Amino acid sequence: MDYTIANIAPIVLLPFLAFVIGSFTAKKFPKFTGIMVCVAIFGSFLLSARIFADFVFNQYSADYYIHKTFTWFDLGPTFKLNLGIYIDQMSAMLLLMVSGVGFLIHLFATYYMGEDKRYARYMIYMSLFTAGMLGVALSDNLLSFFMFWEVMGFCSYSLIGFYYEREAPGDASMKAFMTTRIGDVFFLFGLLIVWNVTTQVNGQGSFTFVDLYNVIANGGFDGQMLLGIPLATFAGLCFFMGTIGKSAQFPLQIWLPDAMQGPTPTSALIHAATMVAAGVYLSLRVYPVLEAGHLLVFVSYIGAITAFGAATMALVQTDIKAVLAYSTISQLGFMVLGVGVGNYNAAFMHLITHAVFKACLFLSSGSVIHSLHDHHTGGHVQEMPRMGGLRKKMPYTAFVMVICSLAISGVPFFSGFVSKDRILGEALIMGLKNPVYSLPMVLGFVAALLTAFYMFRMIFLTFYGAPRDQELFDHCHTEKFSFNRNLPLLILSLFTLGLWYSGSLTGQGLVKFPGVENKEWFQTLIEKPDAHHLAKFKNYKSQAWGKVDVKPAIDFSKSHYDPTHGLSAEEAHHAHTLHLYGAVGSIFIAFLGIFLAYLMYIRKSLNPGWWATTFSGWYQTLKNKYYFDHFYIDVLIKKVLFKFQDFIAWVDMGIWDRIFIDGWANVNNFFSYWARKFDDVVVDTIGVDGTGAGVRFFNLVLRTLQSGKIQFYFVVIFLVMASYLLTLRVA
Amino acid sequence: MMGLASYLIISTILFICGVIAILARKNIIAILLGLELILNASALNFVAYTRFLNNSIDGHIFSLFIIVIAAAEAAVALAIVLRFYQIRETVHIDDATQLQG
Amino acid sequence: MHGLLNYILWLPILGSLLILLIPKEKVNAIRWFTVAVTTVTFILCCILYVNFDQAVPGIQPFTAVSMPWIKSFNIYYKLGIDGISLPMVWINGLLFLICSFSSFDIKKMHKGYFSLLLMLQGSIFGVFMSLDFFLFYVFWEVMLLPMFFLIGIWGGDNREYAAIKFFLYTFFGSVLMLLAIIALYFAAEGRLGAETFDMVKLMGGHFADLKLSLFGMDLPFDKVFFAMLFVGFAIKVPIFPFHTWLPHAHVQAPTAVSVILAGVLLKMGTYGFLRISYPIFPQAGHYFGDFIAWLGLVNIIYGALCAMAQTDVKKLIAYSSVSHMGFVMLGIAAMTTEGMNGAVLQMFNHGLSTAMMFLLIGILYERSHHRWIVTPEGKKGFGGLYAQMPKYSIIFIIGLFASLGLPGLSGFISEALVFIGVFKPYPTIALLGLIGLVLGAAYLLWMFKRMFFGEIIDSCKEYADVNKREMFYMAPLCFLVIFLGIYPLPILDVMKTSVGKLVIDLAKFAP
Amino acid sequence: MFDLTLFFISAVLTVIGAIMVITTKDLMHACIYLLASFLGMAGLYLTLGADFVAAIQLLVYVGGVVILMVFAVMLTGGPHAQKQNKFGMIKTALMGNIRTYTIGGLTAVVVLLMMVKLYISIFKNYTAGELPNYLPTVERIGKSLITDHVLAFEISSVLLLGALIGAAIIARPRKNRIN
Amino acid sequence: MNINYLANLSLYIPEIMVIFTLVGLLFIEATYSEEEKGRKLFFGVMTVGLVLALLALVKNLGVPPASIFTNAVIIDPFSTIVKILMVAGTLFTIYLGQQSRDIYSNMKAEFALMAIGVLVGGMLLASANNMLTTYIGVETLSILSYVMATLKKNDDRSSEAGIKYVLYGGVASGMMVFGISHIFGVFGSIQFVEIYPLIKDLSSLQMAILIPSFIFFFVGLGYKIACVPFHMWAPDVYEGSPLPVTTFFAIVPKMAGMAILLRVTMIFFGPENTVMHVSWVGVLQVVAALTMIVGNVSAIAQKSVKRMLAYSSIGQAGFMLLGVVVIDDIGVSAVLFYMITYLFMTLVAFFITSFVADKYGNDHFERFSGLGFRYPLMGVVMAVVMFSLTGVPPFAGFIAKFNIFYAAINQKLYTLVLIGGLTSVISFYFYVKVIRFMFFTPAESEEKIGGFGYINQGLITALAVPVLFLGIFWSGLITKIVHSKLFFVQ
Repeated sequence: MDYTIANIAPIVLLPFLAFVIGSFTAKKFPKFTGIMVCVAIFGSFLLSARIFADFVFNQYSADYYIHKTFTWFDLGPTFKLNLGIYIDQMSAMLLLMVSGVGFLIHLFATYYMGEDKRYARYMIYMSLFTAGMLGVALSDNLLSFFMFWEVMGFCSYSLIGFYYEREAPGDASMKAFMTTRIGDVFFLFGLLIVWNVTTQVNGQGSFTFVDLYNVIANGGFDGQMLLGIPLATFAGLCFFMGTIGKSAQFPLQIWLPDAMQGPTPTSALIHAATMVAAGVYLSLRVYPVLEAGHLLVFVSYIGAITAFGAATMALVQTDIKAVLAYSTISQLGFMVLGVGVGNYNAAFMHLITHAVFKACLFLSSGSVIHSLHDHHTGGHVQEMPRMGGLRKKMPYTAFVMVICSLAISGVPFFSGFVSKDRILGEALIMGLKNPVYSLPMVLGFVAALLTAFYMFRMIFLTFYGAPRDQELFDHCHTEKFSFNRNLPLLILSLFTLGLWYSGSLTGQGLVKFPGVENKEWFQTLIEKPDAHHLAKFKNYKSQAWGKVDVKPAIDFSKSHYDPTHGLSAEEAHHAHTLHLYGAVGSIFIAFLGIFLAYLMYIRKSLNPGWWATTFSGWYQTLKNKYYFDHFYIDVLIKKVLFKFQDFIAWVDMGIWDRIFIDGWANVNNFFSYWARKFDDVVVDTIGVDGTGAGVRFFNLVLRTLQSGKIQFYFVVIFLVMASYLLTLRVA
Repeated sequence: MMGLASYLIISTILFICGVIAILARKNIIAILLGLELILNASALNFVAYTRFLNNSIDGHIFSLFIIVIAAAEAAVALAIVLRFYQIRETVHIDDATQLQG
Repeated sequence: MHGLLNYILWLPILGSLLILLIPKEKVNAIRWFTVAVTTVTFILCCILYVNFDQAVPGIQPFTAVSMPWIKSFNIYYKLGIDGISLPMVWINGLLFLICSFSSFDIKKMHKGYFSLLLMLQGSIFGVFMSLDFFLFYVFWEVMLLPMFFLIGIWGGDNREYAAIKFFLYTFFGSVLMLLAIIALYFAAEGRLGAETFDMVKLMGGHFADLKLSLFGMDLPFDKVFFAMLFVGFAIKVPIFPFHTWLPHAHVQAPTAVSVILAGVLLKMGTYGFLRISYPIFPQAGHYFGDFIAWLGLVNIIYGALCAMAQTDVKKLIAYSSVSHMGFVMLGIAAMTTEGMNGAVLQMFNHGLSTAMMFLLIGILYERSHHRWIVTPEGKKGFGGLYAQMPKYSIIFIIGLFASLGLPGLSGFISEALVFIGVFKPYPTIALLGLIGLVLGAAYLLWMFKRMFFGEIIDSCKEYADVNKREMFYMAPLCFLVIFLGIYPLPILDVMKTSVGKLVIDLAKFAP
Repeated sequence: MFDLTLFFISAVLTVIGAIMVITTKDLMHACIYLLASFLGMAGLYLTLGADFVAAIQLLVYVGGVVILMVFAVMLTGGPHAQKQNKFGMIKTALMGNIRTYTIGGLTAVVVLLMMVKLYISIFKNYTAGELPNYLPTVERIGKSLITDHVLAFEISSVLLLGALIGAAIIARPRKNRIN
Repeated sequence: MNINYLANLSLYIPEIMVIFTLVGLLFIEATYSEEEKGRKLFFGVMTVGLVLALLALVKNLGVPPASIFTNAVIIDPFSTIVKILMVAGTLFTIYLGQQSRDIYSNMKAEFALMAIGVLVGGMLLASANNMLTTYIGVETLSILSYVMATLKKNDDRSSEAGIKYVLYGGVASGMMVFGISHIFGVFGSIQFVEIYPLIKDLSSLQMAILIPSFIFFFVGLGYKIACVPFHMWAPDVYEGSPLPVTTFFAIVPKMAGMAILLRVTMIFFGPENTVMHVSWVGVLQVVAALTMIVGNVSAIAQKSVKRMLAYSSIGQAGFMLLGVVVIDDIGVSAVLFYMITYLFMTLVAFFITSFVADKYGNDHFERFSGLGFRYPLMGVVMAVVMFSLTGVPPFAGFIAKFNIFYAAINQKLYTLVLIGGLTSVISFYFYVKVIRFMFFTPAESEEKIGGFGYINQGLITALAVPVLFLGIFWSGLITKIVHSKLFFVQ
């Protein structure tokens, strides 16, 4: 089947239309709206599945991409803006993931939000969001990428602030939007650089990935400087700032924990599975720029710091969603680390696997929260210290959550192990090869340890042990299986198995699908657009929309799995060995983390209270969230790691958040106080009214001269005349 | 001796005296006297120029008109001064400073 | 189709006179008469749009009207539109239609108000249509009169100050403009063979190497008069530091007038740059390019910073206009195809989004009779409006995000085009201009947060949601904002040929 | 010889008169000095051959103006004017004091400088030539007044008429009935 | 010596008409001094006489320029237009005087008499063609004006105005005649016609005499048009005089003075007389700039509308002077156009101010509060005039300023034009004050203003019509004026 408007556009348009129609029906027919949205997204899922099938198994699996454009607008010979679709294996995967996970989350939302009075509105926002995210996945160029990206940002804003009756969501939504906005404007600046460079090289500006790759392949960035920085570095930094903002990387991670003010399905869809991952997706898409700008080390540092820092923060959270939020940041850090260490493929793989298990975790937590009512306040309970032993009440949820926690912790046979292990393995290789990378490597491993620990801390606190709030426990209804509550969870948990991603139980090696010879799966499905690969774009031929797909002129025959990674046998062996060590290490770490959690929260042989009392000085102040992170990071990292972590904590909460984000008010007041002062006093009073005042002063002088004394008038006459005539020189 | 210069000097003295009278006196009538001096200085100039530079009778005519008009002006001015005096009961020029600014 | 511009121009003015015949008591008759006039005018504008030929780069021949006015001075009554003025004409028609609905809320002296409103419309049309410099100037000034009274009589508490400040500022600028106009007229004799006020004939950089003696200095003719025109137009835009009239005028003006002020009037300044300053003095335009670009940047950031400081919603939006007009200036100063197109598009889009914001604030003001985000006593002026007025909030969100440049809404494309255009000549300015985008989001969202989130405060509990009439006039704007965000071609297509020609003409004179 | 004598007498009379006008402390005396000065002027006119002008000078000024002056002085209370203004501040003396004379004098010096400059040019420009004989001017003046300057003559009648009426209007005593 | 008196007189019919009216009115006044019937007859005759004079003047417009009474006066379209303006101004001012309570009812006839007398002087001045007629014109204008200023006999301000006017006028005309005496000394003639050929080749010594002399001469003219620094009497006198008289002062003497200044400048100081031209134009430029600045700046903080208008008329004179400085035909026509619009604007402004002042006893700005709501038509008309005086299109005042600027820029007088423009911005400060009170301030009282009857409102509106009309359809008028060049017989 060819790729035409009729079968591509609906992927985005179905949710979008659901949004449009829904915005009219939301008031009158909320139930219908919810169902319509789900159906629409399911439609997108079906279309995506077909693309997925095409690109993984069928006719396009051997082709590298589909790129079709139409002219959006044309401002004459020098300016033409094309929009279009760009589908390669990566976008096919992403589409499938987004629409699939999105559909399941929507399904869950019909349960979770079903009784909310603004249910329908919620659903249509989600629908718009899904449209945006699918648009991102389909975009062939950075501009439409950016536009959809911002649409997602808007939806994120609206959904975080969904409970607008309270102040906190308002703050959180603004914080989220503003923080990501900072990244976004850099992203936009990156766009400008790309446009400029493509104009220089091709004579025609363009935002498309293909052109971007092309330009890089042709060395279009070489030797160009901007503000004293190499242009490629500048562009790469700008794009990576987009990633930092959207994917909540250090130092802009602060918004994501707050974003949990939104309803839980929102957290699952936007702040775990898709939107935040879109940041990583951006990094993957512009990977050649990052590479050309020599930014990978920087990227890996950011990723590692984020992964580690967020994981440490997650350790002490008592709010079940907060744990997951910090965990999300941490996992995103892993993805970015993957990008940074050059394991393109694994980073993307982790994106997908993380999306599945984190969505599932969030939904599970939603299921838990939704079941727990505080009968005093009537609100839902999110605090883990009040939970415990809930597995008896909600077995399905508990089961699913444990599965997913295993996955995220990196236990073998689960997806998290497959992807995370590959990232860590690569980090290990890089770290040993190049000392610059040693820090990210170490941080990565530690973060993995912490991940396992805090996840199981969460599991144990929630589902195991004795109920700590008996009243709450008693009021919790026993979970009954329902299709929109449990089915999505079960389906998602099914996909946390490593087998789906690695094709083998071990997650290593060649995979054989029945009936297809040497069809390989994830590891060779997506190729890193490195220098070798980019050469293929040199003969790029654009395709117009139409019935027939023009296939790219070059042979994009799929590279086979190369066990040596293009290295010499010895190096390959070395690498394999390291990978093996890495795998063993990460398995060990995962179990160590779980074991520690077990000791602490089930066996209680390690008393968490001991830790708390030992560090009671700061533990007490942690009740206040503002100082919590600060204190935590301060002490732990100071003890374990380096001094500059101090700086992180300080910058994060002391400066960044308190002043720059939460303190918008303060900064505003400061700046704008002076701005207003300047405007009122200098410009208005002195500049404008001052002119008026000058005129008025002159007026006063003149009126004083007009004294009413006629003899003075005569003196004026005589003196004026005399002064003229006495200075007169004739001939 | 009786050249143009002597007449012009006389007229200048008259003019200067007029100016001083105008500026130094505070009595409106005294100021009017100064005014008359100035006008007479001009009239003298006209006649002197007629005599020494050209024989045009226009100079005489002009002097005549100056004299006539000065008389008319003096009449009106004195009437106004009278009116002012009737209202304000003063002829001090500094009392006429109500209008100012 | 000939004479269509005549109808568009004179119909509102005729209407403004006819209104005077309606008895003062028949308020509804006055209102609906105004609506009728503006509707017909708007339909005529649409006919104009439909008949517009995109391929023609200059003045559309079918619109050209030319007849001698003052023969001895070569002054002509000469009208015509091209791709730059058409969007402005159209949005003028649209906004006045909307404003005539919005003005139903006016409380006193309906007759005078609607009469002046129509007169304002006519004179603004005149500015955008005139091709004769003298005619342009006349309309430029005439526009001040109804505006002055509209602010001064129907405005807020401090209306006199605002009205006078507005008038004085503009008048100051236009006096300089008059000087330039007359000087050009005489300069044309040497350069073009005949003295003329015809803008089209004057265009083309004929005056580059003339000299001018002023204050005893020998100055370049074109640069001096470019600067004079610059001040005249800059005041209208407004460009820092000539902007201080704007917050006053906006805050004091009644809703509809604020809408017009922000939606159309400010564009007259930038239109002046595009139609007059740059085509006539291209060399000076290049010479001052850096300066204007930096000023545009200052506008963006400065306006945004000031906006953040405001506790009065309307003032905040007013300062946001300062900031947004900075983008237009930036685009113009770039003198690239993208930048210019972006600037013109931004003129149009800002007209839509800011009009929306002002209308919305007007609607709110109808209910609250104050506009404080935080009252001077330090209390919350508004709170929890989201829950109280859901429909209103949705419209507000659309307007808000359109003006902060959310992709998918109209503002983004123009801002992006401007930045694309600016990057080439001024990468640093482009980079710094992005701060404006961040700040723009900051002040708007902060305002939104403070007004709309949280619990409904007591004083807000009475407010009714938007009624049918308000919905009726907000709907087209919402639609346009979204539609043009996705599909800007209806506007871009009509302007691109003209703008392209302008850019090419300017490029010829690049140093 | 006669005319030289006449010139000296007249010149002295004129100048002394003028100076006394500005120096005397008594307004009445000033009027008298002015009269003397005008008489001197008439003499000067005679030395210039302007017999008719001299006659008119005597008639109009001596006979009219000065009488008017005297009238005015008498009507306005002579030298005994009030010494204080309405705020009770001592006013400058009516006939001036040191301060006013300083101002007047300084200004006069400036004016004098200006006039000196003017006269230097005039004297340089003037070349003494043969003076014409004294001729009666009445006939020429009469002729000129009804030919060349007939319009000025006629319009001046309007002026005088207007001044007459005007002076009458202004000076006419206040009526009891207002409006 | 053979003067064709009849031919001369036929061109001088308007003036004669006015003089006869004056004499006739004198008789009527003397005959029926206090009777109502006499008053009607008086004003009937006055109106008829002046209208006839107007008609005669209009007829004279078409007559080819001629110098009559042995070059005593010159009748050319320029002077005729100025005379038309002056006669019309007098007519309307006398009407205002009749309506106004500022002129006591028993003085109304005298006011008319004096005004017509001044008008005679003004007409003479407008077409003066020798020094003597100039001097007599100025004096006629002045002496009768002194009387007019004092016309409000029981008012101390009025008599003070008279005192100031008479002293200032006397000194100024004394200096003028002193200047004329030296000019006569150099040229030996008082005829412009005879001076003109002589002025072309002067020795530098003569030049050194003439320049100061002409400056002295200029004092007399400058004081009549109230230009800085000879303006200082004007605000005081204008304020002290009764309002109709102020109106009259702002129109007739000013126009006459402007006309003679223009004529003298055009004849003697054309660009062909290099040295004289340069020094004279230099003086005029400074004077024009100062007049615009001082007039407009001083007007700002005034309390009284009358005084504000007085300063405004100084400022307006500055603009006219800018047209004089140009010294070419464009400048002349610009000044003429300015005078035409100035007449109507001044009349309307003073009419409305007068009626308001009559009602409340003073003319402070506050008295205009809410006028726009109580008398919308009057409010609008006043606003139109104020905007027109400021120079905002589409009103005639703008066109007038435009013409002046046009002429000045043609001569590259950029600095002056810049000053003119900026001062017109400043002038908005005080003109708008009236508008502000009329429209933005609630009314002080709702009492009827007696002066605004239907007839008066109609008249005021009719006077304002040209202000609007000439702002848009000025093509015909300007064409006519451009052709009515200043004529000069050589």
